Amino acid sequence: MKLPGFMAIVITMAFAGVEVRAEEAPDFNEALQGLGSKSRTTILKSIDQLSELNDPRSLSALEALLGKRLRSDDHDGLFIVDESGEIFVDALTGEEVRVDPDSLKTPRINNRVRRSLKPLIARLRLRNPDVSIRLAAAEELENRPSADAADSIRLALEEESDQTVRNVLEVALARIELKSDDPQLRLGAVEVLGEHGDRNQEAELVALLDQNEDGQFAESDPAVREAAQSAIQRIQRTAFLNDMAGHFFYGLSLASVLLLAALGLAITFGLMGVINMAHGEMLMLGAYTTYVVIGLFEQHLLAWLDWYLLIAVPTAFLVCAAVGMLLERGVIRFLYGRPLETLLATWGISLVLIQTVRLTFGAQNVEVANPSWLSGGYEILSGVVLPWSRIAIVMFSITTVAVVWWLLQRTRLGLYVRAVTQNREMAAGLGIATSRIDMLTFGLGSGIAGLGGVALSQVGNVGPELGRSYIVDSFMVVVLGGVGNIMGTVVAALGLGVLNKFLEPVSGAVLGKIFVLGFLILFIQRRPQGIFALKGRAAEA
Amino acid sequence: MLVAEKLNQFYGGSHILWDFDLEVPSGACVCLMGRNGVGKTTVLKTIMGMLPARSGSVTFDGVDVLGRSIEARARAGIGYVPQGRDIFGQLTVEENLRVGQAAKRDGGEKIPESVFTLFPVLAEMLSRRGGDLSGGQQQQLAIARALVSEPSLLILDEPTEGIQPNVVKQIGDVILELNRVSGLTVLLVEQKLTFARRVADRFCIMDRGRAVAQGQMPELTDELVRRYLTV
Amino acid sequence: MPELHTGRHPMHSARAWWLLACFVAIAAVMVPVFNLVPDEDSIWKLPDFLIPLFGKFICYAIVALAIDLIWGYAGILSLGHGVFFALGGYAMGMYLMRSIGTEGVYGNELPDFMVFLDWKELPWFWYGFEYFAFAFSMALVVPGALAFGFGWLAFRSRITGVYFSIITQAMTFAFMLLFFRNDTGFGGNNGLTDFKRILGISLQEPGTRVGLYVVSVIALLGTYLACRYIVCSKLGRLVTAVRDAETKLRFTGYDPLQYKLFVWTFSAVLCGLAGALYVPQVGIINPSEMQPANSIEMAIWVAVGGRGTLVGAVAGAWLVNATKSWFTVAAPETWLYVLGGTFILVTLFAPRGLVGLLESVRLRGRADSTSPTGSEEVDP
Amino acid sequence: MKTKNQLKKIVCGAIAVALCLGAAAAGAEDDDDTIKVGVLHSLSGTMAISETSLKDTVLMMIEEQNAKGGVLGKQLEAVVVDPASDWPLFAEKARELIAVHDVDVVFGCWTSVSRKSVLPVFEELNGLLFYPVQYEGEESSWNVFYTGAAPNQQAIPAVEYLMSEDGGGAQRWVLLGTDYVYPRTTNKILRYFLNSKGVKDSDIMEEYTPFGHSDYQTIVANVKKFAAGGPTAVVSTINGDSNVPFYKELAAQGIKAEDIPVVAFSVGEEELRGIDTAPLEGHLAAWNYFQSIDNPTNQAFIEQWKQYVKDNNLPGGDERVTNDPMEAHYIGFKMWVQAVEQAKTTDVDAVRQALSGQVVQSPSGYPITMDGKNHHLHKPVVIGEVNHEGQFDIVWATDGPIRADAWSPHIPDSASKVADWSYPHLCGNCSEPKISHSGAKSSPASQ
Amino acid sequence: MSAGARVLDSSRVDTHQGGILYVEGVSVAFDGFKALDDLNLYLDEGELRCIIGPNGAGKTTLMDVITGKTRPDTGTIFFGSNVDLTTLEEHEIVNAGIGRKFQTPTVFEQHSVLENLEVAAKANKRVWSSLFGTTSAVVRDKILEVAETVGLAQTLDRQAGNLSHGQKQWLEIGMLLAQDPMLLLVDEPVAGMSQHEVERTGELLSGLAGSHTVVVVEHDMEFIRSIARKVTVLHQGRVIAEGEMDDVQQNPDVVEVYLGE
Repeated sequence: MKLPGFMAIVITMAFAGVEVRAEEAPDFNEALQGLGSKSRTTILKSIDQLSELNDPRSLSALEALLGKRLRSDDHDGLFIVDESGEIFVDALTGEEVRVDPDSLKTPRINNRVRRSLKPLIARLRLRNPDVSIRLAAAEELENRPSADAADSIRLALEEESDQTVRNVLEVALARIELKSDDPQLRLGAVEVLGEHGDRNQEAELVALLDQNEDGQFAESDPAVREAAQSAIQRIQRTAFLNDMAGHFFYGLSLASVLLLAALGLAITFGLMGVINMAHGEMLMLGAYTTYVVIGLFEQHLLAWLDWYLLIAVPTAFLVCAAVGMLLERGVIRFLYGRPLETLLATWGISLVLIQTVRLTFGAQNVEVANPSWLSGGYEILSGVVLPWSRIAIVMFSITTVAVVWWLLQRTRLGLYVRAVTQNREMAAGLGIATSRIDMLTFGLGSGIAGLGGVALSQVGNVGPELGRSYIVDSFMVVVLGGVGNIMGTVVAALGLGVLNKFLEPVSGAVLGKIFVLGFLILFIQRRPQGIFALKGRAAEA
Repeated sequence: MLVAEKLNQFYGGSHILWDFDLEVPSGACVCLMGRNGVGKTTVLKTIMGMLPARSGSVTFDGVDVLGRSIEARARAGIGYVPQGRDIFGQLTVEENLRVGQAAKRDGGEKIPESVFTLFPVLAEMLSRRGGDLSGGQQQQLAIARALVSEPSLLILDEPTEGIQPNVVKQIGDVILELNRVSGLTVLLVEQKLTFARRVADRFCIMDRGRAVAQGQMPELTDELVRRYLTV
Repeated sequence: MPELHTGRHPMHSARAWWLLACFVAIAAVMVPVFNLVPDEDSIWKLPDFLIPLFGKFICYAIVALAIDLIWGYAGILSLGHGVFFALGGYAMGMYLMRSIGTEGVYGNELPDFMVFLDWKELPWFWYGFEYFAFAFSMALVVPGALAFGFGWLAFRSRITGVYFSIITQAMTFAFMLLFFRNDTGFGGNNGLTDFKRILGISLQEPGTRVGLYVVSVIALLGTYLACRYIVCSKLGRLVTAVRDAETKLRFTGYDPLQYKLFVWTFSAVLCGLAGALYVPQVGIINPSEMQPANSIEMAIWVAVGGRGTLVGAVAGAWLVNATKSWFTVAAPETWLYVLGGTFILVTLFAPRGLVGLLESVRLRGRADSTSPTGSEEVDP
Repeated sequence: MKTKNQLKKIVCGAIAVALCLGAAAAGAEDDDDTIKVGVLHSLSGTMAISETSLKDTVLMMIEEQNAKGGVLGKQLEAVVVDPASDWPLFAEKARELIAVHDVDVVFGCWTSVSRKSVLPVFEELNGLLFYPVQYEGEESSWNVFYTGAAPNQQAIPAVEYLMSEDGGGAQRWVLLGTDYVYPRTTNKILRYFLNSKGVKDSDIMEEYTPFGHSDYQTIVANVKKFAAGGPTAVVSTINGDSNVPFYKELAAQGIKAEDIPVVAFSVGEEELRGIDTAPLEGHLAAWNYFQSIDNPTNQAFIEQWKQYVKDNNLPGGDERVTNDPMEAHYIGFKMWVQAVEQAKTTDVDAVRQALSGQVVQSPSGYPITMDGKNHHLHKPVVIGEVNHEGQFDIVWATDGPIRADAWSPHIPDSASKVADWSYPHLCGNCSEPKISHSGAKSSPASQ
Repeated sequence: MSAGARVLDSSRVDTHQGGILYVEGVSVAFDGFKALDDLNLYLDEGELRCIIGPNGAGKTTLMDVITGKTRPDTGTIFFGSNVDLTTLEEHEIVNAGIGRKFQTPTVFEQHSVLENLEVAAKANKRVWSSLFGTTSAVVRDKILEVAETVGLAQTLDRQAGNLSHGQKQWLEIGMLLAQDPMLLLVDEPVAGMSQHEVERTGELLSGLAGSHTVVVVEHDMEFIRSIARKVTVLHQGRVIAEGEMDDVQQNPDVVEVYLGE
């Protein structure tokens, strides 16, 4: 395959590199102007020059370039536009100017530009008064060590007071010094890496121990090699612990997804004995409700868009509860005591619901973006990132379980629900309108499934078939936990989630899942009543 | 207060009640007697609506309740204590009592103090699970549960079955108190003759699904006892 | 249902045999004749495309009989019969795959997908599948053995009802995941396809298709007779007894485990047979046959037709699939409403399926004309 | 008694069903004043998510053509069926379209397995299928025109780009895919290709997930670990639904494009709709078409699509976007119309010959040619970077369309294969083009 | 399946000692409640024994432990002097020669009367013989004879679910007879029967005694009185009295448990 265009780029870039080195002390204004160029080669050259100059004045222009807020005109003018897109500032003078936005061009950048741009911005930000910005900058430099930055880092270290930032900077510096010619510096670097380093640096240390064909080590100094050896061990030890913690958290997060998917079923199937094959569709409806709520926010409450979940959660509950109650009144109540036929009818319901959603919202997935406060994650341990969305789901599932528990244990409705499930006839004999309670219980279960749907919309697709992928898992969790037992459902979800995540690295995702299913089948054979069987009650629905 | 007339009840293919008549006058304490399997519990369940009657009528306070749901009958003012108590084992004592208030129109905000006066033991055990109580305590709870809705008729099915003698006595006292002092109408199924003689003022003896003898308690002769109640 | 319990075995009735013969004549003789003999443009010509379609329905009918046997008669609802069906299909597919020989895309002895995966030799579990007899027996043995093992574990633990249904669903799901893996060695998502010939005869020929169709009809007939024999035999009565009063049967001196296991395994074997006949006719077998949804749909055929009647099962399979075939073209956007609605309505208003519905209509008609009281139907 | 009646009923029922279907067949053959176009895309089941838009595209093209007066003076009539993401049903419906509804051409299929399932039917009945999705190659059929990309029109240029300095100079490779034939084959080709470029097997991590997999936490964490060993790029052939959870996880675990760029072959504007793309800025996709490509043809295409969505009140409204397979159908449909008009008939054999060398000005900005030999299109390769708006900024493109390799030269088993369906050679899978009697109704010998 | 090898037939039961059932020291507790409390019961071959007692006395539990439905916590149960019933499965116990009629009549409702009897009849009760075997003439005669005995000879073709309650009771007794067990356990045979049916049942059970051992649990005292020879009274899981009906009637303990003094 021939790629003439690509080759041309490579060649020009090579020449550009030569040019840069040939020049002495580049002019700041000229360098800055280069950022607005149409050619990425020129942009890269400018970044190199600015890097050499290390002038804090260039920061705002560089940030604007990264954020696509830099504009240039045909006469070497360079402007920075603010977030609103209305106020233009001259990049060289810093003065506000009036320009015709249509006459301006946005310089295009790509990953290569970003790779040079980001460390430079980070270097310039090392003295930022905001600790979090300094930390981000330090991390950027740590990830992308370059000798250019060494002096800036040393300088920053002298002034830095925040310990976390210091640690990161030290590692960043160590990574640079690891390449130094001075064995003493290298030894220090290895020790720093052993102290604070993580897997990202392990490979570099391992590389020190490489031998070439002549038996020569990449690292000539035996003292450094020895230090590297022990540093690697330390890193590996912490990495192993990190992995375990990671598996556990991932298991926890999978468990909370399973739990949210299954909790509604634990009520409709677990408490009421309705084999609700349309349960998945309740999840789906919950997710679609979220989508509709976002749409309404976009139309009417754009400023509050980030808080759509606050409305989506109760709305999804109400919508799904209403649909659930409608189904109970319309179909399911005629089928009590005929569990297997309920299965077939609810399957029919699920087909109808899926098709209705498909015809209303289209067959494609719809967009449910996480609110901005749920994007990104928190790195608890090196390499173990807890995404905010997952943390939120864990919290949400805990809250949901708590609410369900409260509803069942602390409200009159919950009391009646429990009474009816335990002894229907006696409950009626005490004046409880059992069929109304049936309706409300089914509504409650469906509403909780709707809550599950809101949560699932934050981690996965929202499409008409969303529910199908959770239905088997949901039944498994409820059956494993023991029918009629909310606590059992929680424990089962937790067990399956964690087991799955510990198996996955060993056997791969698919085999892991198959093992879990096989384990489940065998477990149910041993304990047909599930983990927590209610004593004295027939589990048979 | 409660009149059952010409009740016929079938279970499966079998005829359980045959033109059964029973009258419970207001303020009375009627004891339904007979050996095992003669249909006593069936009578109570038919009155409560838990078993369908093929024919006949049940009027309560002058209203025919036969076509009405179980809960409607409970709300009309019939308190029911079934055989075997049927305590909600997973619920606490307090919760059991609160379920009992379901029959009250407002759902009952507070459990009336009077039940704790009748059964002081329950006040101490409010947070214990119903299933953990002893048989006697469960029986007391079941009666208390039926009473919290302040019914006008209390139906008790073998309240002394499987219960130690001192609790039997207490239960007897409570029934007497409710009936004689508070004026509550009581319909009772009981096999223990002494107990029945003590608390009830009327009796009705059943045999093979029919009412074979009824009257004031003193009319219960040894002959009747030997013929219908003992071995 | 009722026809089985009258004590007079329909198998002994000459008219039943005669009607069965009529059915066979139509299905196995007239359909092929009308397909093969008339000219292309004759109005008597049965279009070619209907033959494999009918063949597919026939295979589904066998599945429906198998499910009916275990659900309608033994009262055990399986949501995993898709697996047995697919395993039978895979065994046959493996034979068809092997008989492509070197005519595959890569001209290799190995099936194409193995060449894709860079496999150098045939995995052990593919040995022997170049022989039709072996493959065909595996199509019956493998589902049977799986069912036997699974059933033994489950029935021994006295898992019944809903629980059983749900663990069969888990089994289906696990198998689907397993077969979706390319590394498992059955072609992954694509499954086995691109078949060329069976027993040396080209699969593309219309004659072959008619032949396969006739074989399927004969298999359906055989299955029907076998099921009929079973439900009419003492074993059949015992199996229904398991459904109605398992404990009582135990106290009559029988071990219900043996009976359940027998019917369950036999039912799986029938599904394997259906799968083996299905694959050469549709030309592909892949893991989506093991989707839990497919197994549920299979149970629904039986429910729609009327469980507990063999004829109902066959009718249900035909009806649901013909409806599906018809509406996916006539109303591609809304056919799911028709299907879903049917399931809901049938369970609500015809719990004994269409056969039950027809029967009660007829009974009512008869009751109206003879005695006003009529006899009360006992719910099964 | 009862049995007999039931038997009678079932027999009657069977006949009734047969008659119905037969009647349908007869009814469908009646009107001959239209040209029938089959649309074989799943409208329900798991694939509906992707395929529904393609059905709408074909209907849109037909509507446009009919407004222009149809083809050969006849109106086009779409026959839409729903194979319901059920692969055997694809074959059945394909047969029905050709045999019963007498369609002259079929636009359809998305997954490889559906294509494999219908292939024998098209070959047997001599039908014509336009297949619009990028696929694994390693196939060639007399009856199929592949309007999507072959691996050399998508995967290999993308990898070359990532190896370049501009692309990040990747030395380690993560090949991540859904476990089915397209990713497997693509990755196999890539592995051979990478090996030929000196990449060691230890620097390649290959991982597959099942369809609909939604939990990418562990995998993304492993990718991060793997990337610690040097500049790494991820080649994703993750399919459909799984992309949203995958990208959400990438964003959540903070994998940035300038550190570990991910290039995807199945992610288009449509798939990105479910995601907040800000954290994904800079990740790549390689296609033959992006909605953001700026040229008059594309603007007209997008405009036409928006209008069609609006006029027909399709769900999704203004959120509906165009994508690569839709563009492929656009090209395929136009080519078919041109070929029919040139051949002055809809006869499959004539149209097939006329299709060779047809040129259509495509929304990708290039005139696209149907290869005279291998039934694939010459297509340009465009690499786009995800931007804030969920669209792609073009960062790299080939100079012009490149020819598709139906058989990959990188796979030893296929390197010597020839796909040549040009008249009078008839061979899609042999080492030497063989001369055979052609044009006849007989199906081609598929040696 | 694995237990198949242990299936016994009644010819192996050793009754030379005269005793047919030895229940010794059997206790069963459910959730702390003692249903049987160190119970001892001995039956002689050919005896007709009535067991009475108030509700909850443990009568049904006693039946359950004998037939294997419930396993005793402690104690031994021997059938004859050589068959340890606590080690056998329910169906093995039946095949060893113990038949049981349940409290509520359970027949196979979907089957005809004839089929019910056929299913119960003594035969090889394994799968294959059920599938391929035919009912032998001997068995068929036996079934017809039983049907005659229980008065269902005219209704052989009727579906059991459509029988009257009394007829179902009879059918169940018939099924018991068709099994031809050595020991019959009959739980509440006359519940729901008309007076006439009660009398016939009494005659039937009395007639069986001698050739079979019969245990009857019943509340209907009149019925007990009409058939009883020896009566055992259970109370709270123990035997409190045993003997002739008249003696038991006079026993103050018995009167007390019945009247609850």
